[in-house]
Amino acid sequence: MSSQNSTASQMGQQPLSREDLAKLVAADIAPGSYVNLGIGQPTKVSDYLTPEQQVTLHTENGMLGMGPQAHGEDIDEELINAGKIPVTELPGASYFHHADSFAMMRGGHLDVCVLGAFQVSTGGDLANWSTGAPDAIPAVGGAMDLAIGAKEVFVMMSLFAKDGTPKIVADCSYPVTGLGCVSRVYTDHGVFLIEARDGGPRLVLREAYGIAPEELVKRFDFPVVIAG
Amino acid sequence: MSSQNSTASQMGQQPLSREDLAKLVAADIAPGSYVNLGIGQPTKVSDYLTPEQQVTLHTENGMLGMGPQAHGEDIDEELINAGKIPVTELPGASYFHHADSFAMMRGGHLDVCVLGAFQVSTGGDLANWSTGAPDAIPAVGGAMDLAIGAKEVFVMMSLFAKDGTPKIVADCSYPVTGLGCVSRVYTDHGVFLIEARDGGPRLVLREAYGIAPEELVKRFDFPVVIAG
Amino acid sequence: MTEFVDTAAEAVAGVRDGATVLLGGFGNAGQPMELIDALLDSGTTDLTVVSNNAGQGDRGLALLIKERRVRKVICSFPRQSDSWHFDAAYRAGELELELVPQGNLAERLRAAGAGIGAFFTPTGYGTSLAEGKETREIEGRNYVLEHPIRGDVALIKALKADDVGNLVFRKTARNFGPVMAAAASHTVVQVAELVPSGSLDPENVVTPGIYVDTVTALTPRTSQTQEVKEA
Amino acid sequence: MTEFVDTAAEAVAGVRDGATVLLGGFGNAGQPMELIDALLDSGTTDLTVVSNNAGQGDRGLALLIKERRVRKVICSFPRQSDSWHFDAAYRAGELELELVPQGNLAERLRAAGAGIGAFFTPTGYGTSLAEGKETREIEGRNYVLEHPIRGDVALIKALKADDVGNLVFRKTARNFGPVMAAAASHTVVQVAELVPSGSLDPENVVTPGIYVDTVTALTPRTSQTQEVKEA
Repeated sequence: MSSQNSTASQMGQQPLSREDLAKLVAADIAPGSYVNLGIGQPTKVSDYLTPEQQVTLHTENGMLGMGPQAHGEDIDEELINAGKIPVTELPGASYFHHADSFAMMRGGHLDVCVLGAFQVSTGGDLANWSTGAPDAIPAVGGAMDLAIGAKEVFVMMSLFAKDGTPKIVADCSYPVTGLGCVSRVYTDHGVFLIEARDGGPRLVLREAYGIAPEELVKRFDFPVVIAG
Repeated sequence: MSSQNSTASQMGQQPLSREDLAKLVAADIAPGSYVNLGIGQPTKVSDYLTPEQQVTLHTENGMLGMGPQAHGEDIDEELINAGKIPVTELPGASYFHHADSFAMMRGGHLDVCVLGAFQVSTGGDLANWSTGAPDAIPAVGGAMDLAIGAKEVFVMMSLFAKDGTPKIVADCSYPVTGLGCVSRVYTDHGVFLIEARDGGPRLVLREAYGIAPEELVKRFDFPVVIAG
Repeated sequence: MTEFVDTAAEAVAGVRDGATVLLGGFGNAGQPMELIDALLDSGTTDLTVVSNNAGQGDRGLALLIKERRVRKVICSFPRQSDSWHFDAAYRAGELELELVPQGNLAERLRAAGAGIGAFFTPTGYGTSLAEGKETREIEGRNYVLEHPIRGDVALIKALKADDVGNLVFRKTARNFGPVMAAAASHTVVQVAELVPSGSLDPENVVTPGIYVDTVTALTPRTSQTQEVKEA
Repeated sequence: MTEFVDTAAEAVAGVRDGATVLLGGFGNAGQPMELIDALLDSGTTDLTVVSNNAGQGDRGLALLIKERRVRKVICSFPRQSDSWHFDAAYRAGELELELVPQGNLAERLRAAGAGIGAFFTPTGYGTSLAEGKETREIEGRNYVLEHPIRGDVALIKALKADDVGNLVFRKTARNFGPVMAAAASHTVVQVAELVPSGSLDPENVVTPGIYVDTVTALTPRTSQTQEVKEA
């Protein structure tokens, strides 16, 4: 839970870029963790994981020990990640079928899952699978399994929607993916912790970027604790 | 369901020996079947399965393609059957863990399971795991899974208890292993079919050994149909 | 016992109109393209298809949907950048969709093969995909009751089969193959290669032959050529 | 991440009094004898042991029971021709027994590892072992609701482990190993051999290292000698 990492402190003067955000999440993943990176922005985190961290990547379509994206001659249609992008295999990898793969996830064996989101509630509810638009073609994939499966769920997203309202909300207006499952929210303007405590979870601003913490918390119409 | 097998007709003049009974069951197993043979008397059936039958034996401790008992140098403590007797491996064998093995059984993928019994009811209830004696140390093993798992459950037992009463009964007095699960009962004095029909199952004597069918059915205090 | 047939057409000849067909594959990986092509040629229609996706581009399941041979799709992720045939059929109201979270899809198939009557899963609790389903709190956690998905037929792709139908798969093309093989009344497999019994190490068999009813082999050369072309 | 320790004593050092210990093995096959011996030496007591059997002869689990270090056994088949230590402890009322049909035992362990809250199984319906349990008819078949069995620790035996804890097993000694590894908070494995990462084919890994916390290797020679002696 420490915010003492050089990447983050160097970046305190302005909002984080998408690359810096990925770097920050990567640095926060404990050495030796088993991690699932969701499709989209979270995939970028893998670029900043160091060999010394010895992080093992899980892809829910049946593999542990996934390596970087494959290019050129290394592309193999039968070795893909959950986003259906060709990837590579690292030493120590293993393959398993879909039921075993989701048992691994649902059984709570992954240490961290990093997901994108439309909204996160102050209680840790996640909305990331559907905007609820009536004409949209629905698709859920592994989102609901990922949401409830890992020991910790980190969300990566921009803090504010296009209309300027925060995407951390008292209650999700979009259809939820899972209830009370998110433990941290990494955004361009700040990192938030959702801490479990008696009497209900509380939202803590661990660090702000490009804005003073005191200013940032005023943007919410519910209490946000500034980490001491 | 045919009784046309030479072994059986040759043996019609006297009760079947345990070996003849095993021979009869073996001959009745359809070619290509996947079969689990229970501990004890049913194990003998494997001695009479012919290579032409291409029967594959399952042992619930995690193997398909089990071969005959191992002897001498072939004994391997890590290759045993459900009775913990060292066995051998045939070409085309496979190993799997216990949950997969019982999923195979519970999922109805085995064609035939052959079990011993204390009692079988006219409705196909099986009692073979406990005599209910108050001082006995209970043990169930895979009996209850075997009872309900296979497409067909054949029982092998002597027809009469030591006190002369039939072990095919209207209702089991011993604790049951499974309800309505037995489809055939192979005994020294006759082979019985438990046929499902509207209005409930009926008990059919397929063939009698060492006693006239008409005499044999008189030994029961419920109706037994003689196969036409 | 496993039967071996020479062509994909023979392999799918038993699929009837109205059947529930479990189709292996995650995207194109593990999708039994040749069996699906044969199913297209066979004219079988009114199918319920259970698969992770609902077809991509102009291949495989996408073509079955294009030809309106599929009445209903049970899947987790129909929407893709190239799922235009699904999109069109769905928007036209000519295709029913049951959307299932991917892990529940896998576990419901596993339950069908394993003889489990129903199971409580945490996935989907409190979401619209669990609406109307029975829920229960067990040891402080909330669960949804989910039921097995059984198939009349499974069409899957494996790497090799031996003489008794034992299968091994290749990399992430394994995906739904093993659970679908166990969840269907009749399982049809296309493999790149047939090998004699005894040439697969019994420790490494992924799907034992007991789950495999019909196998058809594509020659390894054809299969490799095709893979390169697709990549 | 998997840790590797030099001795069985270090491997079991974390097992606390009162722990629920999942013990691999079916009879002696797959029973982690050296880990159990180390547990005996450690003095840990008041254990709940989950295992298929309740010990045979004067080895392994039988000795733990003889020494009255086990408070309760959850198993399917305690009674054996040579289960004299279990028999004595049970008859003396010094050992609690929960008898579970073997397939339910395996599936309850699997459920613990797979995050299933409970499941409906046909095994045991209508029998005394299902007394007091919830039942339900689903599509004309009767089922009993069974719950997961979780372990604080699993002690299992495998053939090989690689540097990241991936395991392969040997023949029918595989039995409960993979499901117990997933069902315990902390899994300890004794292996005959350690091999470098990359020397196990990723297609053939049976238990991925994510389920393996502590590994200790016995030299292959010792293990072979012992097996011959036992045979």
